[in-house]
Amino acid sequence: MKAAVRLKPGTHFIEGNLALAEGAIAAGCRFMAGYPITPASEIPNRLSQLLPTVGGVFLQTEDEIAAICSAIGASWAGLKAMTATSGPGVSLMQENIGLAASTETPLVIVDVMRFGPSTGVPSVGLAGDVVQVARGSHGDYQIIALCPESPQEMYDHMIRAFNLAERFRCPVFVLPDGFIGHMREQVVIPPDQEIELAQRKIAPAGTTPLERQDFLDPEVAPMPVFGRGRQAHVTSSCHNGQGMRNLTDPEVMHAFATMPIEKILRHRDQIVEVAADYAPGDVVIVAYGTVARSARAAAQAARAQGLAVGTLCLKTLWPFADQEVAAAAQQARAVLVLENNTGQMLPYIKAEAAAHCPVQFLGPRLLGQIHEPNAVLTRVKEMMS
Amino acid sequence: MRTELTIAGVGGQGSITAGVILGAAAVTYDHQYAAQTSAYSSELRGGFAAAWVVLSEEPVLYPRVIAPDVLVAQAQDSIERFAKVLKPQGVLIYDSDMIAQPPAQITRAHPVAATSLARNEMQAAIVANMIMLGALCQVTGVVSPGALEKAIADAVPQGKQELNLRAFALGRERVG
Amino acid sequence: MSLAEHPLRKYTRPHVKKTTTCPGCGNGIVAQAILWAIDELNREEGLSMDDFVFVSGIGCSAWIPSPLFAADTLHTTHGRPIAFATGVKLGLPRQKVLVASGDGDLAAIGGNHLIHAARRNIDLTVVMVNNGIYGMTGGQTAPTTPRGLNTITSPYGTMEPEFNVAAMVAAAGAPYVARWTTYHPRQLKRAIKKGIQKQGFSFIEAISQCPVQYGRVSKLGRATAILEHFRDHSLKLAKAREMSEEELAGKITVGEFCDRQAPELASQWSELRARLGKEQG
Amino acid sequence: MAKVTLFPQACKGMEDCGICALVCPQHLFTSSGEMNEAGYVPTRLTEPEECTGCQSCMLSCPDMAIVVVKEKGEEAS
Repeated sequence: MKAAVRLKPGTHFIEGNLALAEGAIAAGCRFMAGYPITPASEIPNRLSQLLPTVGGVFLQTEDEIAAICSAIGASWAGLKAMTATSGPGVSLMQENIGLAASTETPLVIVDVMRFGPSTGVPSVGLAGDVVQVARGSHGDYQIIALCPESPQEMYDHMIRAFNLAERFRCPVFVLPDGFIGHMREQVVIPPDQEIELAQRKIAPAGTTPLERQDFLDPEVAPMPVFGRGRQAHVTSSCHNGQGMRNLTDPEVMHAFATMPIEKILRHRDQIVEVAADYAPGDVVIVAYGTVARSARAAAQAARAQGLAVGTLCLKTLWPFADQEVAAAAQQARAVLVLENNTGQMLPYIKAEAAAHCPVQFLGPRLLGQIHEPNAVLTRVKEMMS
Repeated sequence: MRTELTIAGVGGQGSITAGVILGAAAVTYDHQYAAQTSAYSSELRGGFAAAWVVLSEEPVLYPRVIAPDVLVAQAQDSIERFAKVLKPQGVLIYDSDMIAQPPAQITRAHPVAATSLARNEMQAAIVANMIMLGALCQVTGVVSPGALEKAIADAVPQGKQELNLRAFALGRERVG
Repeated sequence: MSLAEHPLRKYTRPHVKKTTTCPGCGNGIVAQAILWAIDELNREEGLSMDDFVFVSGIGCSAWIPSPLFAADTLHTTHGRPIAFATGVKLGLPRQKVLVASGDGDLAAIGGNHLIHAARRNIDLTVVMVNNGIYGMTGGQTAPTTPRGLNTITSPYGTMEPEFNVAAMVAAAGAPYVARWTTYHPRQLKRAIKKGIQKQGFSFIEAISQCPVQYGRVSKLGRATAILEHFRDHSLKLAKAREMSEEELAGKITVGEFCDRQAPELASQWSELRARLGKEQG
Repeated sequence: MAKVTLFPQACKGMEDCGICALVCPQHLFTSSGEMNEAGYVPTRLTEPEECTGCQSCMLSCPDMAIVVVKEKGEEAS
């Protein structure tokens, strides 16, 4: 086919997955590896058209394991790299998500979440992967996860995700659900020159690993990307700051596990993002992703009836917005947690909120369907009575 | 004001395309906000297909259609699935070639013989959905005709613009 | 005598003073074969270690390049080095990307990546050390274990036939496939050199000795006994092709399985980008 | 004639390895009888002057503990 063309700056009416693909290109993504899966397939479909036109590469792999591994390889080759899949694919990728975290590899992983467990219902969205993306690989590690609630945020979050991945040298998830992935809405695409892009720091030329700190720096070590004569030593095994394998020294083991976590948590204020719209004494509805829209619609309807209802919508799921949730709970009359699952984030929210006010959970009437605002309003009124 | 629309038919009738064009017209050319979702069965032809569109002057918070203000029905199956959730004062626009008798409780029902008009007057069965869009535009005015015409021209393949725009105009003229 | 005097030491990380393998292990012979091949390419074509990225998986032989080789080295998860290497190669098409790993890593858990890399014909050089056993985990059956052998996990004898990996990779479309044993270090070096020079997927199977685990379960014992077995049972492919299946039982066929040209993936990507770049002006 | 250099500290010994002794066509390798730092008993050359410079021991040594330099600057093949 002839060279595909990126969407021009301006307002478009496009589905979330397409907005996400455009956002990836704008963010500087130059490598995507993926395996087709509903409801994420529009992302590889579009990026396979666009990437070669901007000097990038698209690879359709034999499975999702190969997809994440080759994306990690491409990141070490110096490219901004990503993969996109759904929950079953993330399950297959988990071992190497741990590798990306422990080798401090910048990488964006898109999980367009679908109704599970198992094969489930591919075409129906469900926020079923919110904990597996954070805790699914073995061992102890920290990822960053963003949670868009609209096609516009699918575009915006891709740019933020690549910037965070480059800045903090770590895997970053973007976690829409299939509903937002396939929903069309207005998306404003800015001109490229208005988009701020972060680039990873690169290890100094003319050095070898023993003269550098390539890993385990809580202030983020420059990356010794391949092909530049840096003799980088990268291993998934326990390693020291130079990257050298060490399976005997407990001090090194401790640093290997904790420093990549510390690196992210120390900068949590630059990462964690919420949309807070509540006043003291409100019933605060805490939500994220698609159902954040239900939360806002319910709060709007409640306020129209003179009820004190606010919202706290999480834009990032990981690191968890512990301080923000606690701050809301301290002022709230009660907290109502909405999730399009059976309560995966609830324990984390309770841990911060339950000491300050009552906390209740509301799933959708039918799992996978989004909360109807009236149902939320009814529960809020019950909590107030 | 928030308007909820359902455009439903069977696979191959272009119901989802009509919904996409409606949303694009509202957002791109009519200064409105729109959220559009869809569902379809796995077979390409003959199964169920529907588009849902929420239109508003404000950003759309809740993106789903719960009880449509407008139901565009291109098949008997669409009536069976969606007539019961149409709002009491809701508008039904239906293809009178496919649906003999709309449910009696729907007081604002507008027939248009989209299938036969497309076949016989346009010699293109494929444009029945544009005729339905024309009828929708004429009856409800939720999106301006100018905006819809531009969105149709954007959406259809090169060389097919005129055919589709004529079908759209025909729907506006012939809706009952 | 200082270790620094070995002519290959200029290709190894100075702080890595010794190999981490058991006495008599074939990994060191394969490591040398790789480095001698690079040494020749250094003299003939000016290639240096800076032109290479070495990728390995999990298992004893995954430690051939990591940490020994003074180059970019990427030591990954079990079975996946080819998948990682594919991303590295597509991102750095001018680098030589060499994968060194074992038969368990590349032919068992990573078998699908191996098949598809050969089919894709991406320019990687894969050196598979085949010792017929899981060494690091203690002598369990591998897909390459000869049928009938009693191993730790086949205490009554393996019932499954062994995997002819080189033939499988050739059938999957790789343009260069060869098999030698560690009794043939010169041939091994030549095959690896040819593999590096080949624009496309090249696969070199190095039948190797694990005196500790394979030596134990096969009752061959010492490294030298296994090498003698290789010496006495190796058979050139050309000759093997004239022989019956019965005659070939217990033989190790060695030589080049194929050497041909085919369109390579990374270079096709470069061409596509150039074409689309021109179209866009 | 060739010059053979052995690195006994890198050698893993005649007992456990002994590959040099197997591949040497002149049968020149034997045990040195002295333990190195790693606890192996390295090999030694009995009659260095008998070495033909074939380099088989060097190429086959898993631990890069042998260097054979042919006279007249011939290289490994």
